Amino acid sequence: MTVFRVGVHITPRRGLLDPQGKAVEGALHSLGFPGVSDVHVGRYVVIETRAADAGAAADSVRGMCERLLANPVTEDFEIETAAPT
Amino acid sequence: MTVFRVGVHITPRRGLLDPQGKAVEGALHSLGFPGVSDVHVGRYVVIETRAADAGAAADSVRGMCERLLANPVTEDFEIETAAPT
Amino acid sequence: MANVNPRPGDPAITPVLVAEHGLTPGEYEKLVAMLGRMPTFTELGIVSALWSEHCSYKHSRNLLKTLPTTAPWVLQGPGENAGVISIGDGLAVAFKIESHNHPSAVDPYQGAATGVGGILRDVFTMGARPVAMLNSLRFGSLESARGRYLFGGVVKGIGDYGNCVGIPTVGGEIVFDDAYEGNPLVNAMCVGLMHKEDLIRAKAEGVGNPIIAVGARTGRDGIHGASFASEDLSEASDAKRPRVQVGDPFTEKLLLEASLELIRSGHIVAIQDMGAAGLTSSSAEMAERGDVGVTIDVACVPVREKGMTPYEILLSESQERMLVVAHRGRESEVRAILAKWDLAAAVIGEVIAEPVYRVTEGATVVAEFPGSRLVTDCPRYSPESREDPEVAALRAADVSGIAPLPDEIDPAWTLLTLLSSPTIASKAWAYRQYDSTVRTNTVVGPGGDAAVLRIRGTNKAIALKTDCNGRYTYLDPRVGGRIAVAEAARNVACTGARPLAITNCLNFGNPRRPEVFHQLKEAIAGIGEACIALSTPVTGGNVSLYNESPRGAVYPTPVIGMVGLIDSLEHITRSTFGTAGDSIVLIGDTGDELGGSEYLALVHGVVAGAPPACDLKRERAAIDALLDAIASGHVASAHDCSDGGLAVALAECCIGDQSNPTGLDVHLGDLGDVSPRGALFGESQGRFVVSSPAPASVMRVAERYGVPARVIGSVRPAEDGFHIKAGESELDSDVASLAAAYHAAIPALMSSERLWSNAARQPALVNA
Amino acid sequence: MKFGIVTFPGSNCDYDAYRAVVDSLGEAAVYLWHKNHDLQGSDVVILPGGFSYGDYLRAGAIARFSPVMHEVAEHARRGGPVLGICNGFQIACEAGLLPGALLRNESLRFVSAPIAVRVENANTLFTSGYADGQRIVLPIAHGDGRFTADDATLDEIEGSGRIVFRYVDDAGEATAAGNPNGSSRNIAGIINDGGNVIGMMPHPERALDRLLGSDDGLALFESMLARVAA
Ligand SMILES: Nc1ncnc2c1ncn2[C@@H]1O[C@H](COP(=O)(O)OP(=O)(O)O)[C@@H](O)[C@H]1O
Ligand SMILES: [Mg+2]
Repeated sequence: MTVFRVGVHITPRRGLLDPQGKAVEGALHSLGFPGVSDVHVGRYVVIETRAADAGAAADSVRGMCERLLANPVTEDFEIETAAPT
Repeated sequence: MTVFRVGVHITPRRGLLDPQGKAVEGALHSLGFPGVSDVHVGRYVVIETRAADAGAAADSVRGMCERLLANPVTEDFEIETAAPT
Repeated sequence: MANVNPRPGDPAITPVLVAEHGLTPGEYEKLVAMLGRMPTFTELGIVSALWSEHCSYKHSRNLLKTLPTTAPWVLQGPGENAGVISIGDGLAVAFKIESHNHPSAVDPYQGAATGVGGILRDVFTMGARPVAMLNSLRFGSLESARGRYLFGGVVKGIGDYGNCVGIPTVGGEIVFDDAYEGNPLVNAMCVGLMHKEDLIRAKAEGVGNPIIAVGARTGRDGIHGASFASEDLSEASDAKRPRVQVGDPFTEKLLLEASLELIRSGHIVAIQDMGAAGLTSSSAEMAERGDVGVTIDVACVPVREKGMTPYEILLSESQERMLVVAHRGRESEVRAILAKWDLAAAVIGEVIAEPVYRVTEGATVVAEFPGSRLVTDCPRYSPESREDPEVAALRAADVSGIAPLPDEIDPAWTLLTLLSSPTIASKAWAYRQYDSTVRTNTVVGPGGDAAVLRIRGTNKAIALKTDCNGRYTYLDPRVGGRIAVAEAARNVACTGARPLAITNCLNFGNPRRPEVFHQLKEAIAGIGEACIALSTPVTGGNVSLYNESPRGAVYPTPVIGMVGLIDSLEHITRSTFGTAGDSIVLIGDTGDELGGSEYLALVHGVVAGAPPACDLKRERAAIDALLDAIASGHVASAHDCSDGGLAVALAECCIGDQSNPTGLDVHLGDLGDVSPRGALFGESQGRFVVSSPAPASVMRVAERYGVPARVIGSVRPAEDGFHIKAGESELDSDVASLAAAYHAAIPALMSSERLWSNAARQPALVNA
Repeated sequence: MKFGIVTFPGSNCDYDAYRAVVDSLGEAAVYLWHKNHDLQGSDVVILPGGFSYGDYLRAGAIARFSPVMHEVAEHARRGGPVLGICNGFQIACEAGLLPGALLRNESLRFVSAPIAVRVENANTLFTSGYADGQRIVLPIAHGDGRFTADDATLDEIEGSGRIVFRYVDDAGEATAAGNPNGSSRNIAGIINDGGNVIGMMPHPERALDRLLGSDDGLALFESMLARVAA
């Protein structure tokens, strides 16, 4: 068993109001970044977990996302590749 | 000019308490993921911005992080590769 | 005494290292004399924390001793985690105020949040359940991005922490002034309620009793926070960034419940928060109070990171940790209670007969001090004190000759200007972010004069307020000290409460500067005089010195937190007018006192003149008269006159309650030798605006106390407008414009288009 | 009648709910510890407000896995009444007892204030003491109160009369001005299709005494008493 570090992106489902993204976008414009056209703010969860291999680590993290980390009503998730620590 | 999508990971600085990570870790244990040894919860910001090329997009997003997105007192940030949309 | 040797890897003790630890050469000599040898690095760290200003009060102790601290209702005065007063029915109130100025300057959100956490722990470690939070905040202008960043962050930090723990934040004060531009002030006050028999003191006792660390693990955060709080803010503070601590209100809530359960269980002897200077100060102070020795093994302390040194473990200021002394043999009972709340506990030491303070790392002794001398031998200073002649000259200036601006032809312009200044304007933008109604006791929440909480199971209520006017204290520290107490008392009295006692937070500059020490000395003298006159002893407090930035010191700001008692729920009185047709009575005398006023500062940019006189006998009489009138049932509303004077007070009575605005018609009659602007905007003390359906009865009561009172007009429906005649001057406005100015000012300044950027996180280094 | 009030780690309105039941209604109440699998014979379960598990990750996300939630779900499945207030509403949504989710307020700020809501359906177990369209004032105190669901779900709960309370303005209209958190369709409270599980962001248990500003919450508790007792 190895310890893997797995990163997960959890983002607000497209189409839902994202007031945080909107606020950041507005602030970036007023700070002089006029090229910014769209901002979304989600969560980044980094998990260290023991598993037999990278695939098993990712599978286990998928289970964590489905059960706890992401709300299926409002959020999507995406698992980065698992890397041994 | 092309529109690039750039993702940014903003994470609590190591050494500082991450109560959110701790709570999630505890919850994952009691949900039956005993292999989990460490969890950190940060933010994932996705920015779409116009730039000449991927390098310029990343540079501009770096500026955004330094000027607004990440709290230099408590957070670290990391920019993913910029991808044209 | 054991043999103490340097630990492998410890830096050598050099004059530079000693200086970096904030010890003067004289203090270092004292340390060497106490030990009879050179200190180790660990010992130097311990002493640097315990002898820091923050922990030792070395520049203020001698002055604080002069404050009145006793009354029959005081159960616990200064010297414990919080003061405690009796309110009858077997119940007691514990309360204390504390500053978190420097951490909030580095990170306003975490700084304010952890400030709330610390003061909560001070109250529940007395055995009281926290029932209310207040605060007192000072920032520079909201026109600057940094001002908005600090204000927004502090308010969110206070709200997020208190809301999560579930303690209502019910009141406070917020002032914006350039004097605080480089160094904001963040003071938090907590009030708790308990049965008298649950009172517990943080006193280690009983040889052989185990010392237990409870709560969060110890990390590397906030190492040397206490000494950090004892130096000026400068560029160098920036490099000390890792000193910011992150609060965890969720763990705090668990600690609160577990601590109260532990105290009631009888399994423990003492409990104290690991606050400033962490494990070091909590263990040393508990040992000193109990006059016993202790030994602590840092190897037993649960840590968050690997490889932490004894130095780091002892000085860490990781939040949400407690130190408990349990009865020997009850460890498992203690553990069971903590486990119920998912909290960890580790026995880390023991109370010993030998009069030493000893720290070991496993079998090796890494620090050892003789007896309680570690705490008691700390240096005391009474440095030179001299008034700044520039301030004396400012005070002596005649401000009555300052020519009115052309706009002031219309006093309504002046009133609107005052109402829309952030210091006077509605603070709802801030306090709507605070849960003020949780625990269902809040009768009067933020927005009134003082907050009022009912006491369940009785017909009583308590009234709470924080107050201070730094500008007055700057111009005349003694008068400013008096007024801070008197104003807090007036606010409390307006709700129908008898003022009972105070806690105080003394926010000053560097005491080694004679003009600052003068301010401190005089302000404390003024506070003491007022506390005696008003029978409100001091039950505790906090001193925050070195509030300086390259711009200079902040205004001397002695914040008073007051608790009052309302005997009957029927007497609870609100500050806003209720009913058109009621008469308006002005209690107290109006002089031509524009010195130090908000009017001069805001409209003329002038900070000068003598602040208004504060005659403590008259203050007492006015408060007694008001309370008597309220008890006799003739008072519909009561509001005190403070910032902005009578005109602002009257406007607030009309527009403070947005769901029930009213108008008024007031004639001030013959002003004598008081100018119209003095009558409208001067800040004479000892005054109340009272509305009453039976003004003659109110005046009779006032007369009995020898307090001047007269009917100056009546409450009108809002449609009738707002009219005041002051001598030649006529102030006319519609009520909606006044309300708009008052309610919209701060939201407009804080609108999202005016967000700050990271640049605002850097302190502005003026002159640098 | 017996009310069971769940205490999660971080609950802080459990005490208010307890006092509301015992002092204002004169009924029996017990605290239900989140680690226990026992409702102690409660007729009604209250999921109270607060910050269960600090609301870390998402409000209510961790609490819904508490052992006691098995029994709460069972109780709800049997038709037993469940009242989710504020954090309790968030937990009920996370647990799937109610549709939708509660997201960060649109203002991104916590909001604590007395607020007007309109009773949209006075024909439920929890609202029969009100009149349809009645405007009442209750305190809110939350940072994550923006009710969100997809359009189909919103249409469905709206069409079946399951929107129980809506935020309204001074004129009693469900406008943006009256909406304190950006909730879809100004939704302040909804009920499940069985009519026995209600979730609401405003705090009826804080509005039982004129001394504290409003007693408009009384009718909600009295409605339950009348129906459950019958
Ligand atoms: N301005 C003051 N007036 C009266 N008592 C004070 C003042 N400042 C501090 N004290 C008292 O000195 C003691 C030590 O205070 P402090 O170091 O702030 O305690 P802690 O750090 O444990 O909160 C407390 O009992 C406190 O009430
Ligand atoms: Mg303390």
